[in-house]
Amino acid sequence: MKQILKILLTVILLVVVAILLLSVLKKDAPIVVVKGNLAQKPLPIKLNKTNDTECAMLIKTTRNAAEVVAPDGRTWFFDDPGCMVKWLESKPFKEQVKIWVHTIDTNRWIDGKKAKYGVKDHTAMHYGFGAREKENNETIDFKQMQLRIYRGETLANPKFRAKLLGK
Amino acid sequence: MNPLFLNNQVIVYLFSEAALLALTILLFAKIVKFLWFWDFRSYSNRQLKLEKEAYLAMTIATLLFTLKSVLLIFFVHTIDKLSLIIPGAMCAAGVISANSYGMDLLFIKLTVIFTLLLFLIANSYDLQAKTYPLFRFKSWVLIIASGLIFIEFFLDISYFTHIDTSTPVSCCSALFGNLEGANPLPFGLDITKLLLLFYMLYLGTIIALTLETKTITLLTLLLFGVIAYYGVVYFFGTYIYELPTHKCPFCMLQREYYYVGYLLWGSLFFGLFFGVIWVIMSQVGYNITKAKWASMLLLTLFVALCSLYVAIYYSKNGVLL
Amino acid sequence: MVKEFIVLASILILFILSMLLHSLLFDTKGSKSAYRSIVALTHIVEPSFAPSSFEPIIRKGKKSRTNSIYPELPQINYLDFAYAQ
Amino acid sequence: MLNNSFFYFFTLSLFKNRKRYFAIVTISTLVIFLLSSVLFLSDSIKYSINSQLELEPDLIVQKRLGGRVVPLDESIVDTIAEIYGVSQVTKRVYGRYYFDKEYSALIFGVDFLDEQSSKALAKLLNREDLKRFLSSESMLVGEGVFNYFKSHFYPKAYNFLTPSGKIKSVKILKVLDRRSNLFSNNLIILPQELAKEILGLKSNEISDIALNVPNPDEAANIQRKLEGLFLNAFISGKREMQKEYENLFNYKGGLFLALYLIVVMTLSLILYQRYSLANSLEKREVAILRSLGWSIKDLLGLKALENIMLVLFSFTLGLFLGYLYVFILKAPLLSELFLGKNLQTQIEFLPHIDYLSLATIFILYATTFLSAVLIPVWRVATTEPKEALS
Repeated sequence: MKQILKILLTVILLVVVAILLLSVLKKDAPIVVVKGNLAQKPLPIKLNKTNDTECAMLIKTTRNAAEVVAPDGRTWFFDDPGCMVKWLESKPFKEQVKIWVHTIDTNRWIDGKKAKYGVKDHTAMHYGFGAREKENNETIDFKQMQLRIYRGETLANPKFRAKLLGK
Repeated sequence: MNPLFLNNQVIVYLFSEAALLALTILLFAKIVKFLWFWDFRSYSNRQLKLEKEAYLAMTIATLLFTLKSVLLIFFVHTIDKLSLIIPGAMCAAGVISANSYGMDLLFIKLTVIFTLLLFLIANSYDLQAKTYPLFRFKSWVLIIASGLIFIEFFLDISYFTHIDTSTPVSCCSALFGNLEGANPLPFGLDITKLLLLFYMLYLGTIIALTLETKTITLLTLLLFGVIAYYGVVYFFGTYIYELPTHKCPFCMLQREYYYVGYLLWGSLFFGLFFGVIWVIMSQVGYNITKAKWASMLLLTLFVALCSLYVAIYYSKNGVLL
Repeated sequence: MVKEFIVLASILILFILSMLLHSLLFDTKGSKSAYRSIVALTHIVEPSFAPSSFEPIIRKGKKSRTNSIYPELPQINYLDFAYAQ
Repeated sequence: MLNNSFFYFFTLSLFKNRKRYFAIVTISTLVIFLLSSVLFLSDSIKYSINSQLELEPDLIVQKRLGGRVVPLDESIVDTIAEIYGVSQVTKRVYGRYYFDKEYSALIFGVDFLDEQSSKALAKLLNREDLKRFLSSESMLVGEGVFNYFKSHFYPKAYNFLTPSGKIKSVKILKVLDRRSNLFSNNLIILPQELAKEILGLKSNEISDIALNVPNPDEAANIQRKLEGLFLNAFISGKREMQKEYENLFNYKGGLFLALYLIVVMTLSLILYQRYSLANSLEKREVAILRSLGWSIKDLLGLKALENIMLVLFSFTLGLFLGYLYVFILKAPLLSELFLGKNLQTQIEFLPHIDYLSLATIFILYATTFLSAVLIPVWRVATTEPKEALS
C-alpha cells in the first residue's frame, strides 16, 4: 500500500512539474515593453499582441499609434497620442525620449515632436489628436497638444467636445 | 487629512492595532530577554522571574492571536464599507488594490495569524513537558511573529494614508477579469491546466501527508495554496457568483452568498496552516497527528466545497459557465 | 454563587432578546412604505430637519470649500441636512 | 478546565469582589452607552436613507450660475427626452419658503401631467381628496409644518406671500403620515402651477430635471452627453449622493469616536491603576489556590474569564441603554446634532442595528480593556504563595 502511494506521489509530482514547465516555456503574454532598441527606430507593432501602457488596451490598429523610446533602448507602445502624453508626464526621462507617431495623412512613422496634430480626429481613447505630417489651418504642434492633454481640453471633455464639434 | 480617518471602523481598527502593537513591543522585549538569559537548570532569582514572565508572554500571545483573528475579519468588512466612499470601487477588491500596500497587508495578516497559531500549539506541548524542551524554538517563533506585527502596523498606516479618495480605482471585475489580452494566471497557465494542477496538487498533498514526508508535504502545500487561490478567484468563484465575469475573492464574504467565503477561505487557510504546522513541529520532534488530520480534513472540505458549487451549477443548468 | 451568576446571565440575555424582539416587531415595513409614498412623489431623499440658517451655503453634489485646511471635509457647523438648493 | 469547582470559584470571586468591580462596570457601561447611542442613531438614519435611495433619480440636471442654482427653461426637457437610453424625465419644481427668519418649509410642486407623479399622488390621497386637490387651491403638509401653522393661528389655511406681493390663501387638505416624518416633516405639497407662483418662477421655468438611466453601463456616457447640452449644466448622480451621505455620517460619527478615544484611553489608565492596586487579600487568595494545586495557567484562565465576563456584562448593559435611548426615547438632544432643528416634532427611528457598528464598539472596548488589565492580572496570578502569606 505504502509503495503504491509512493509511486503515485512521484507520478503526481512529475506531472505537476511537467505542466508548470510547459506553461512557463510557452510565452503568450502580451508585449508591454521591448528592450534593446538602442537605434531608437520605430518598431513594427504586433497588432492584437501589444498593450497600451497607459490605458491597458490592446493595440488593434497602427492608425494613430505612438511609440516612446527611452535613451536606454526601452520602447513602449500606445494606441493614441493622448495616452502617450499622459503616460510620459510623470516619467523622469520625459525630455530625453524619442517619440514616434503614425500619421493619418501619410501613413508612416514620423518624429512625434515635429508632427502636427488635428484637434477633432477620431482616435482610440477619444482625445481627438490625430498626428499629421502636413500642416493645415486647424492643426497644432506637439507642445500645444501636450498642454491641452494636461489641461484636459480634449474631445473627451464634454464641454470642449460641444464647443469643438459645434453640437 | 484623508476623510477615511473619520470612518468609525478605520479609527477603531487603527487604534486597536496600535494597542496591540504596544503589547507586541512588550512581548518582543521579554522574548529577547528570555533568549539572552534563559537557563532552565539555574535556580537563581532571575530564572524564577523569567519563568513567571514566560506566562506573561504566553498570555499576550494568546490575546494577540484572538484579537488579530477578529481584526482580520473586521478589516475585510471595513474595507468593504469603504467602497462607498472611494470612487469606482464596488467591493473590497477595489479598495484593497487602491494602492500597492493592500495585498501585502492581507498577506502579512495571514502570516501573523499563522505564526501565532504555531506558537500556541508549540506552547501547549511545551507546557505539558516539565522541562520546557521547546522553549528556544517557541521564543524564535514569537520573535518572528512580533517582527511581522511591526511590519503589519507599518503597512496598516501606509495603506490607509495612501488611499486617494479622489482618483477612481478599479472594481473587482476589472482587477481580476481578463485585462485585454493579458493572462492573469501565474506561470502562464490556462484554466484547464490550472484545474488539473489544482486536483493533482490536492491529491499530492494528501498522499504526502499520509506518507509523512516533510519536504514534499511543505512543497505541495505551498504550491497548492497558490494554485488554490487562483483557482477560486478565476474558476470556482464564478460558480459561486453564477456569473462568468465576476472574478473576486472578497464578494463571497458578503451576505448575498451566505458568507460562504469564510468557510471557503477559512478551510483553505487553516488547512494550509495546520499542514505547515505539522511539518514544522515534526521537524522539532513532535509528530502531531491531530494537526495532520485537521489539515487533511480541512483541505478536503475546501476542495469538496469548490467542486460542489460547480456540480450544483451543472446539475441545475446542464451547462458549465 | 452559581445561582446568582446564572440569574445575572439570564437578565443580560433577556436584555439582548428584548432588543431583538423590539427591532423585529417594529413596523419597519409600514414606516418604509410611508417614506416611500413621499419619496416616490418628490424624488428627494433627504431628511427634512435642518437649521435653516446654514442652508444656502452648502449644496448637494458639491464639496464645501469653506474649510481651507481640510477642504475635503465639511465644516464643523455643517449641520444642514436640508433639501438643498 | 471548566469543571464544577473552577466554575464555582469563578462565580464566587466575581460576586465577592462586586464592590471592586462596581465602579469599573459603571464607567465602562457609560462609555459604551454614549458610543452606542451615537452609532445607533447614525446607522438608523443612514439605513432609512439608503432604503429609499433606489427611488432617487439616477441623474439630476441643474443649471448653475456662479454656484447658485437658477431656474431652467422647460423646453430643454424635450431635448433630454430624445436622448437614447433615458427614461422617466421629470420636471421638478421645488424650493424653500421662509415663514420667518428661522423657520422654513420645503415647497414641492406636483406635475399632474406626469404619469409617475400622479400615480404616487393617488397613493397618498383617496379619490375624493384627489378631486379636491385638483380642483381647489389646497396643499398637503407634513406634521412639522402643520404644527407651525396651528401655533400661528392658521388651522385651516395658510396665507402665502408671493414674491410679486400677492397673498395666496391655500387650504390644508391633509396632514401627511407621521411615520414618514423623517422625510416629510417640513414638506408642503402643492400643484405645480401654484408652487411656481409662490416660489416666483415664470410659467415656463422649472427648478431642475430628474431622469433615470435604466442601463447602468450607459450612465457615464449619458452624463457626458448631458454635460455638453448647455454651458452651465450641472449633473449630479445617485452614487455621488450616496458617497456624500456616507462621508457626512462618517464625519459626525467619527468626530464623536475621535473624542471617545481620549475617554477610552483614560478608561484604560483607570483600569490599569485599579488592577495594579490589587490588595493583599486578593494576593492571599491566589496564594491559597496555588498551594491547593492550581497551576499558573489555571489562575490566568480564571482571571481572564473574570475580565471577559466584566467586558461582556458592561457591553450588553451599555448597548441596552443605548438602544432604549435611541429607539424608545427617540434620542432627545442627540437627534438634533444629526438632523438639525427646524419645525420640531417627534421623529421615529427605524430600529436597524448594523452588526459592523456593534463589532466596532466591541473591538474598541474589548481591546482596550483586555490590554490594560493584562499586566496587572498576570502579576497577581503569578504571586508566589510564600511572599503573599508571609
